[in-house]
Amino acid sequence: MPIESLMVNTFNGLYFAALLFFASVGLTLVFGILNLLNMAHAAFYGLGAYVAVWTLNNMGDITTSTVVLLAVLVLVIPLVVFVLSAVLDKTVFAPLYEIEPVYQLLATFGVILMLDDVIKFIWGASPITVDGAVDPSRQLGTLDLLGISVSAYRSVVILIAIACAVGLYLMFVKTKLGKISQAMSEDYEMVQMLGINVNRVRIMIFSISVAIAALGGALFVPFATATPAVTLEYVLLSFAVIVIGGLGSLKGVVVAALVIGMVRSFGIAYYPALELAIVFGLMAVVIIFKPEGLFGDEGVVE
Amino acid sequence: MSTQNTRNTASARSSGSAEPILRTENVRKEFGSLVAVDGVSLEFYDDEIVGIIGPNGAGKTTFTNLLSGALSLTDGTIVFDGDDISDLRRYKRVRRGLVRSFQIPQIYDELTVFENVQASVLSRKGENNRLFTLTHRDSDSVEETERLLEMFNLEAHADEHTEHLPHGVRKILDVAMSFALRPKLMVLDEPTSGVGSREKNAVMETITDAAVERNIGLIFIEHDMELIRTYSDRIVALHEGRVLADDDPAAVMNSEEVNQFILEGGV
Amino acid sequence: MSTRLPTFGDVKAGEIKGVLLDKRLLAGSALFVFLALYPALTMNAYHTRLLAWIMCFAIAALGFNIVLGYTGLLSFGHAAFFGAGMYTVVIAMERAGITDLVVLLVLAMIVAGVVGAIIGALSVKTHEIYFALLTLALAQLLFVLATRDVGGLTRGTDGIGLTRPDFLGLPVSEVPAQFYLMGFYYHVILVCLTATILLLWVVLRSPFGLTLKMIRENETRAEMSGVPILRYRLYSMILSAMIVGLGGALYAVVVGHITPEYLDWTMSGEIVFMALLGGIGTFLGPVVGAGGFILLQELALSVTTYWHFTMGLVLFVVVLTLREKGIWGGAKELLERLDERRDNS
Amino acid sequence: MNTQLMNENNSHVSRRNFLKGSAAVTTVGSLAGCVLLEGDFGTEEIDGIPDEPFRIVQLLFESGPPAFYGEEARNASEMLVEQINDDGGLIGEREIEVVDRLDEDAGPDSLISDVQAMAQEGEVDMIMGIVSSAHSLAVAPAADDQQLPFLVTMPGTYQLFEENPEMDHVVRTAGTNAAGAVGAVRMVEQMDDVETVITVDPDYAWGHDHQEMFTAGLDAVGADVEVVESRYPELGETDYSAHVSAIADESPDLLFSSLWGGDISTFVSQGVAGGLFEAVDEALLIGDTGAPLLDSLGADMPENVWLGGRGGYQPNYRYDEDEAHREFVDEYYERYDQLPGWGAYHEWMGFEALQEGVERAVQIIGDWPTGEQLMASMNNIAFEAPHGQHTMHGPQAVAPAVFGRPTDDHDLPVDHPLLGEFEFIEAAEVNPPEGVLTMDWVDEIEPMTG
Repeated sequence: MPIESLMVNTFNGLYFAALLFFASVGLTLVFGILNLLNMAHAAFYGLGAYVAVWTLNNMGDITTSTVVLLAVLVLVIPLVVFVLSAVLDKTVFAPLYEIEPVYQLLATFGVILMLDDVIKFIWGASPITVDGAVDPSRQLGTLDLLGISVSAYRSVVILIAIACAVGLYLMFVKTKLGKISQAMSEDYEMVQMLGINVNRVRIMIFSISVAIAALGGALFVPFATATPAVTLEYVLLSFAVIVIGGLGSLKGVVVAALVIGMVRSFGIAYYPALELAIVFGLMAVVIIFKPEGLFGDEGVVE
Repeated sequence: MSTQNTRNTASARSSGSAEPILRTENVRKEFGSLVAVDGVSLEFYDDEIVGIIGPNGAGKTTFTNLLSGALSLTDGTIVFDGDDISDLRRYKRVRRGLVRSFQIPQIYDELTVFENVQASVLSRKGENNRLFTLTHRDSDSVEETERLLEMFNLEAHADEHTEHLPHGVRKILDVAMSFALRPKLMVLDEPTSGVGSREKNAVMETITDAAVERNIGLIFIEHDMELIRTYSDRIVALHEGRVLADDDPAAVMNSEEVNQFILEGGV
Repeated sequence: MSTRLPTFGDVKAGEIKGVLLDKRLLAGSALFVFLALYPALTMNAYHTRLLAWIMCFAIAALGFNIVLGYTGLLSFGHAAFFGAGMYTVVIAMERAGITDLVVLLVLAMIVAGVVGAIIGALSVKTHEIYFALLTLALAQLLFVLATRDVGGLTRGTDGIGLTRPDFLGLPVSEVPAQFYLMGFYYHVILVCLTATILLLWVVLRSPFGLTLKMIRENETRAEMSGVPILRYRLYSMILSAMIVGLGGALYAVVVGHITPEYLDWTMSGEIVFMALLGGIGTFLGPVVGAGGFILLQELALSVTTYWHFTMGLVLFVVVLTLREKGIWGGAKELLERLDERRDNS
Repeated sequence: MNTQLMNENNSHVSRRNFLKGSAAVTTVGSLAGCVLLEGDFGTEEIDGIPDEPFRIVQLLFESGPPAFYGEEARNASEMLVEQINDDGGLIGEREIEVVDRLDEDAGPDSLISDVQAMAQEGEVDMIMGIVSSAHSLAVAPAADDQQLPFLVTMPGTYQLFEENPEMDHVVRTAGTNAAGAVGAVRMVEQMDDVETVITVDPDYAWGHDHQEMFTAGLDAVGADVEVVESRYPELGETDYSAHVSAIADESPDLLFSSLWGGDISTFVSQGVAGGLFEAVDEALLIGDTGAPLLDSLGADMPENVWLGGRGGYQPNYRYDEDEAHREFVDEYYERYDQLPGWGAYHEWMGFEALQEGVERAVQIIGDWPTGEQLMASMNNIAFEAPHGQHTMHGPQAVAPAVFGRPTDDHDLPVDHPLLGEFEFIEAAEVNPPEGVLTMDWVDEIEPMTG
């Protein structure tokens, strides 16, 4: 197998792993810390994608500078979704925290259907893409990396994913919010009894998680098309990632995203027919033989 | 309160079967570095009531979990009714007659009291797989259930859902469901915990009378020394996973180590 | 900790049961006669077909509720059994040339039962969320096999059309489509649904049914009463799979064209939605839920293009407010409360 | 017209023919049609025209990825109905009204149930449209069972009539996907030094059918082209980078693909970024691609590609020579500020067939046709299309294959490239003769004459 195609496939695997990380990390944090299994988490990934296309396409006349476009994708859109999710947490998701995981799964299945149609209502049913002029992935072009030419934009996306993972890790280890969240993931009731304002922590964790999903959707779009099918595809993939990685484990999500990213990238390159089956097969094997996943039994960041 | 020591008239070794129904040979259980049960060898007979005492962490509950199969042995063997059941699965031990009851009553919340007991009756008869007979028309399991309800004076609550039952009644129901399995030996983990002190004796009376009437051996863990002295034919004292004393109540109560480690230190 | 789903203590000991039974038996048989005569009375093919569609999914939802309502396990993979039932009928007709309906239905139940045994054996050890996700993953494997047209059996995403089967040698398939449905096939489905209801009514009140409830309510206690809980969970999955497979097989002829969508996880979601909407804590809830879901969807479709939103909202509200009672359980409770108020007022 | 009746049925059982058992694909549809029409020859003035409008219900995707075509079809149908009604309606006498639109995303169960309702209520004269092949295979037989006329305008699955030969209430004005795939074979015949090809098709029936026909056709015509690899990305795939780098690695002489809609625009844009179109000499993109793809890719559209498929449905194809086409394109652009794509063209052909069919039926019967007569009258007719004559073999249209290269020199008021240097391959070269099963014919096609 020539070294270049090995390198290229690894790079594609990394890129896909980065997208999977964005789509799934919030899901596992919200479940691990807040005991809420939000099937609709990936719908915010889809939402982020649509918001990004709309924003970029409407910025055509203001500016087309790559830095500004990237800043919009990385900062503005996640911030907007952060505020939106704080509101949603108080209203739509609030009653879900007390009910059993089985019912959380079913209620949030309803939320996916609702969000799907909200997106359709605002942006119509057919796929939309970022116009060429304001597409950072075209502006950045390609760069040479260890002898292969790869898309510069996608390398930036991978770097942002790494930064985001490290940032989350530091947040959990260093900040007060992080420590409380870790305690909550171990013993939710005990933290409540200690008189800590659990609601505030809950909204923060929920909104950060959803904002990261939206960030993923935003970064995903320049290189691809925002279609209604994005949400459904990433719902299944994000569940596969958090199950394989271990529910509630940050390290688990990173490793599982890499595993599925590589499986998918090399799968497509060499055994295309199997690609979809491998992900589900992997998920089934992990649940049967190691239900708690690779790092499920450890805490959020051990 | 019934005469204090009617129980003790039965000699420690009643004339009953010579062969012990349950024998443990240096049974041992480790949780990582902690040794919860450190080589316990005991014998229990099917017509004997044995009280187990010891401070918290002495390995009482772990020992009962080993007997019931909830925990696996690190070492040693358990022989029940002549067979080695050391690695037998939980539900198979129950089928052979080694039944445990729980400190917190483990009952079926959404079913009525009648259904709770009938469930155990049917399970004992191995009739879980009968598909085409209606439980409330299955005469012999209904009759047996009614008899059990009478024995444990639970008929009044027959059709009530267990959620609304007072704690004492839930306790009795839990024990009744264990008796329904017609055990040869029953292990009770603090049978009177959570029950008001006035009713404690009533609960113990019901249990011990039913056991004696059906010739079932009892092993029960208890902190209340009064109850232990009153209802045990024999007392086993555990300390740090080892047997400190194993004798009739009078001897154990006066034994010097028991006082030092358990009566002052523990309880 | 098993999923805390209440049962339905509607069976009281002693003679009250007799009275209750009669009242409900009476209502049930009246409904049966009305449904049986409906096509003849109204000659309305659209309603007949709608009822046939609802009844097939009522059978599937009833079968599914054995696992969720009775054994307390949420499965997201029951589309595998529904789809297995459908594909067995199509492939048996096309490849093996079997054209007799009874043989096809029995075959479909057996194949669905086998698929249920396989998925069950792999998943009964897991609990709650893991059970849901594992069954989902295993069913999706079957979906991928169907879309990939492995072994040339399923002919991929365009699916396979099927002709109408005969019945015990009677060449009913020659009858024009309209009369085949209204005169014959609708009644076959009605009989199957009634048989399923009666069978399950007995089975779920038998020692076997009680054992499933024991496992749902308190696994440890059930095991400490001598019940091999993994084996009985497996039996529950197999029985459930066979009935859901029957629903699928019956539906194959109604829709006339089978595509892999019927194996997809969103199809499992629909079956769960139906059972939940009706009320998983009740016996007849899933039947009401199947009707409710299909009528609601048809209504939403005719009213707005945003019908996904309507369905999602209904699911969300039902889960939060009615939980295991569902609309059927909620309605029954309302009636009881009205009776009480009328009695003591 | 009589000669078609007499042609000899091909009774050879093919591996593709499944359920119907009847070996021969009889042209029952057309036979019945002509017999019905033979009735008493029409008198001059036409009485008995119903006064309520000719009511149509459209079946289109309004959500989900294929909504891409649904939207175009809806736009075109609104425009065309208005145009027809402006000059009086069908044969100038009876207006058309689209009374309802059903969202195909609801799935076959709901669609068939609605067909049943419409057939029973009898307030719908014809259902029209449908995008997905799988849905057409499910709904067409059901509509036929209910004797509800169904004018299928978009799906290309060749199995529609081959598996349901006795349908006499269904007509399809879209050519089968044979035209695209075999059209590509004909193109390859004209290309020189093409030794290796890689196929990339969406992983469902449409994609597999195209790949099978293309490769079988290449063998049949004896083109010494090696199919190096066949890839099947997922329908609605969002990240083709793995495919792009693998193909670029192989750098075949030719890339063949039947990807369509959002998929083809994502694939080509990611292909351009991945240097795919530098690595291949030629690319044949036959997934009904046209103006919308060129619009979304704009200046980035690679040069060495042929776009097209089953029919000359490109806005600037014979834009000057064909006046009807020019009007259609101008009116569409003026209304919707974008050029018509394949969804719009397919719908246009549907309405052309309807008008032609009604005219013919009324002429022969002298009265307004029943549903069955209307459908029968649309069998074996021909009408004007951008690519010239659009002819029907019985109930199934046969379309020519038309391909073009992206070019900027066109005089349409859009700033993105359109297609030029068109290659036209007539219908007979890319479709099976009447009564012959598609795959049987593809296996034995002759190299192109001339």
